[in-house]
Amino acid sequence: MLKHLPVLLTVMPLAGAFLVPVFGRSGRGHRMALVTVAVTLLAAVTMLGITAGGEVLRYRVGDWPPPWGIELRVDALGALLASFFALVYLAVTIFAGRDIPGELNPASVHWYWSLLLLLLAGINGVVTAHDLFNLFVFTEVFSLAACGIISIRDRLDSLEAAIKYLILSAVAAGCILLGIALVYMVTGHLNLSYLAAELPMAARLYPKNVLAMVALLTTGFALKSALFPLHVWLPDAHSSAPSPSSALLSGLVVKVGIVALIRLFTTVFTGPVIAALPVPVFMIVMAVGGIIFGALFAMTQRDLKRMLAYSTVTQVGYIYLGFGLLNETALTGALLHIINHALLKSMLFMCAGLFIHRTGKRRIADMAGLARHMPLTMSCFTIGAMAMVGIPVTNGFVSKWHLVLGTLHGGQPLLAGVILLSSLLSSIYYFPVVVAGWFGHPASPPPPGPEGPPSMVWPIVALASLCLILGVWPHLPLRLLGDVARTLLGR
Amino acid sequence: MQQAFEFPTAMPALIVLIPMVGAVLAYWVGLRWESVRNWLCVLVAGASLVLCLSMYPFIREGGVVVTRLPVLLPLGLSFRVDVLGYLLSSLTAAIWLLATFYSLDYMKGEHGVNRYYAFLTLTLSGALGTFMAGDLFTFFLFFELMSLPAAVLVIHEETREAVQAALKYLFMTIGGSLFFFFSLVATYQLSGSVALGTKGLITVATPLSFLTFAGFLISLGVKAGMVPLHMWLPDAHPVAPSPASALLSGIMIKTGAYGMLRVMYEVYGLEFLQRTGWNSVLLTLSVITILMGSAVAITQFDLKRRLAYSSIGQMGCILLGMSLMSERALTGDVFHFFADAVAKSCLFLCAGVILKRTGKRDIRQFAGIGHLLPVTMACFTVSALTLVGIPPLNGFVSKWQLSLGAFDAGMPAYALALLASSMLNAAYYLPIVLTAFFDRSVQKEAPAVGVALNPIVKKGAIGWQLGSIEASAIMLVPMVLLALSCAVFALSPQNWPLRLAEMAARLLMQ
Amino acid sequence: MITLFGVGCLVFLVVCALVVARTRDLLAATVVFAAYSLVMALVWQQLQSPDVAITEAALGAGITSLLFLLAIGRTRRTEDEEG
Amino acid sequence: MEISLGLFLRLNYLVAITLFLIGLHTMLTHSNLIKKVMGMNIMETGIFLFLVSIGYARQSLAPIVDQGDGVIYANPLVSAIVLTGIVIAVSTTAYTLSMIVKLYERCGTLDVDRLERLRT
Repeated sequence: MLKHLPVLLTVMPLAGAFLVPVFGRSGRGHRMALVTVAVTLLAAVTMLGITAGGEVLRYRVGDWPPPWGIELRVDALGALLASFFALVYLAVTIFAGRDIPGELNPASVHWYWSLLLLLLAGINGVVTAHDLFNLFVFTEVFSLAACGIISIRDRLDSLEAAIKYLILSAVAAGCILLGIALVYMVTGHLNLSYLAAELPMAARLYPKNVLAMVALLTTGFALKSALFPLHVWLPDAHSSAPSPSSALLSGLVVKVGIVALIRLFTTVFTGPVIAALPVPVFMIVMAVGGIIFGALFAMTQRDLKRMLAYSTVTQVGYIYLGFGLLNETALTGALLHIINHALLKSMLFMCAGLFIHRTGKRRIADMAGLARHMPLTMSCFTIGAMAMVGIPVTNGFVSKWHLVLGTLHGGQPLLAGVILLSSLLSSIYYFPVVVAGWFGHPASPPPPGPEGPPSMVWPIVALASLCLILGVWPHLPLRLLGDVARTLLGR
Repeated sequence: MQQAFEFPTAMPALIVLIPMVGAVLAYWVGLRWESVRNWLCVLVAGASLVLCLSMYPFIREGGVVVTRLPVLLPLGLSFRVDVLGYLLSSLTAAIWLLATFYSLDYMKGEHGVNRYYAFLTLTLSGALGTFMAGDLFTFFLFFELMSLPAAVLVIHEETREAVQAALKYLFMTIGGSLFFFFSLVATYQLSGSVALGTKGLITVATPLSFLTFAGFLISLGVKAGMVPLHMWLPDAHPVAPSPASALLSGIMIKTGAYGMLRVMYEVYGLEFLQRTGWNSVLLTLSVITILMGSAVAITQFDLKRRLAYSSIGQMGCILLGMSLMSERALTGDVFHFFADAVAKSCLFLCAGVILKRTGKRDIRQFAGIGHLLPVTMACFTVSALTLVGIPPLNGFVSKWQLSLGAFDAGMPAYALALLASSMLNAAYYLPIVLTAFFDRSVQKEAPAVGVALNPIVKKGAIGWQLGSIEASAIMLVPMVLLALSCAVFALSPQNWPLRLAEMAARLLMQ
Repeated sequence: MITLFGVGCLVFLVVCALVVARTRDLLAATVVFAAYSLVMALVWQQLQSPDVAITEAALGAGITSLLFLLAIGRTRRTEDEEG
Repeated sequence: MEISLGLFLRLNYLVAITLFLIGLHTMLTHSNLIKKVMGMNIMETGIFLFLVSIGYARQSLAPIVDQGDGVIYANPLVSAIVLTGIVIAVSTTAYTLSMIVKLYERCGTLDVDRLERLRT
């Protein structure tokens, strides 16, 4: 049983995704989805326990040996990411149980759970895949599922955003597939380990092919993860989707592209392959663009969810920045920020969701005086805002510490300046919301009653507490991610 | 360099923890029993004071109280209380106790009292932690823990201008803290450690280490109200409730100067700064701060705004003292922390009484107010004279030492700046006092609008009596105690704050 | 496989693609696209991948074209939007 | 240098890249949504042609019937990849078209620029 854990991460949700539409009508679908996610979480945590010591779980699908068969691999990074992703998933799924039936027409609710599980399967697939083609297939799976959970609301703006996303996602898929074709052409392998062994030679023989391949794969995954200036699809998609979808899209889905790139750049495109290529520099430049422009655009938004979506562009920039520096501290910071931002942004989107659920309004100006009626939500939002700015004792601070230290390790104090400037900008768009929420006077108070159904409030509170816990006591993920970063960079 | 004795105890952590827990407790208790909460907050501040003072036996022997908590946060927490930290944390706890006590009456009948007390107590935790921090990281943490809750105190009135002032305060504080954050990381990068008390973490002058210095200067300058980074201060301090203003001006802005002191003498070290001359940046800025702050104060007619600008001027003196780099200047400097904290808190508390009892903020309407509020105005006068630097009050002692220090440092010109400061202080404090006591021209007019609410003053409309609307005992006791301490310590032969300041200066100059 | 027929097929593919890209009539574009897919299947057959060729003929030329036809049937026939 | 020259010589690689670019161009510049989807299909078939050509690269026979030792077969992995790719492409197309139809029912246009104008 233990042997099959890696494949369980993908197969469980996939099976769930097919079973829910069949058996999951009339409310049972939500419970089925919950159970599936919980089991996946359990599997991921078990693997985290096994791999924390540095062991790597290898799984051969159908017992075919690697060069031909499909290989899955779970290392500490994979297990950690899968655990946190599943955790966020669990919280969002609980939250969605009350939110989604009100948002969608009743006939499509069980499809929503199915798509949600399909999305999880895709995400876990990318995290565990150890060959390029599977990476591609699972990327497509999660893109289609993500598109599904955007468009399922059947409203004009959702449809439009979904089509925009789908088309750009197809461009990305084309780039990735062509890149894979080129890789295969020069090496004859798709398994990452074999590629890593073959590629240095290939890079010497066919430098132009390898250059084109690296460029194509980078562009493809960067598009999927909304690296500036390829982020144009993100604000529409994330703000028009139902709130639980937004939480997952901003929290997890954009990270998956980055995880895939980190895998590729640390296992395959290492040393001699990219020594001649300016890809890291390119990434840093784009990341800086994303950090600054994301923040500037976020400042001009009036819609709460759009503001959060633009903030995601900034945060993705942080992660790419830490990644592009390619030193241990910065990479640790980037990996940590993947987790932290996943927790934070899903929490913030759920806060926004609860606010919309309760009041039916979504403009930032309507949040004035919210704390009178929804103190817990507002507290969590405040924690989230503080973490986004990077104030100590929140988890955002810990990742920012590593990122800034990483820029200095890399001898780039200017980049540290960029990070800090964008933190200041973050405070300029987050804090007025917080201040107005606590001290403002509501134009029209929401209907009286409790803050919201407990199944919507508690997931938010749980994630917010986790943000604080990871802020005060970050040693477990830090130690693991430090090891991972060292391993990935081959030191 | 002699190694200080280290006493590992959990005392500093406990001192920080008590107000933190107290704040949360106060909030929950306050939802049901208001008076229990009020006295709980006083008790918490009192307990902090007692615990702070109880470290005296260690400090007297020249020791250092140390606590290390390595398991928390990326770098771990540590506390390290030496004589300087001891003096300032005791002072903080004492003034907090008095201000909280004062609030018992002042805040009666206000809105949002529960929030006020909780955040007041939480801020105490931050301020104490800042003064007792054993490394820059802990300093930063508590600096933030103090600065951000203080925004809630600023915004307390929830008026438009309060919200704007608070936002300005927040943005500048966060901007400043980002600079601090950069310097913190850079220090770690340059030296691999951020521990305080080592005399010279950074020893090589490189562009990065200068950037680091600039970052510290900017971030701590924002907090300390150093010109040109003072913009938030004159807006934020006046709009807060008066006891909170007293703490903001009396204690919280001192944390910026305190941080600068630690940075200059312990992160960079005396020798390093003498070699590179970077302290001249601060020297120049501090003179500008003194002159600007004091000059602008003269043009302000809102009492609390004038006091706020006066704070900027006094912070200039403190910054000047630390950048002169001589032992006597440092003695005066540390003593000026004490003198200004006591006097400025007292002034703000007096301003609170004036505002509460007469409804007046504009000093042009203060004529004859000294007869209505004799004790309050007496306290006001003593504190004002302290800041002017009239012998034999505290302010004189500190300015005297500072001036001597300027001569020691071979820069007598800076003594002139101090003299100018005193004269400007006189120019804006004495008119208030004189109007209050000796201007009888408008005494027979009907009282201002705000006063009409007060039944006692209604009677006063037909003929004002001495002390007719004097503050209650609860508000008077803190003011009188503070005013007394302006004089008592300077007059007594056992001037222990001065002794401690001397010890601290010696420690820093080592 | 560089026979004249093969080269002809390839040229045809490019021409078809250009026509699909340029024509304003969506229905015509669909028909050309179907022809394009069939020729593509032929090319793959020549490249010794009969399985792929069959799939392309069925899915690419058949189902995809059918989908386009259905979609056009339920929307509009030309790109030009007169109102 | 070698391989790019080879690429130039091999007509099918060239055609594949040309088709990819035509498709990409159609996708990005045309404002009609259905045309965008057609562009997507052209782009993907271009990539499949590329992949199939790689599989063929070694002058081989179809790997279907065992034709004895010493015969080089076209790479079966490539076929598998292309098959998967075609299925993904068709499902994406179907899905996009269904959404486009829904969108058209809502607002009566297939034009992206017009949609943009409708929204503001």
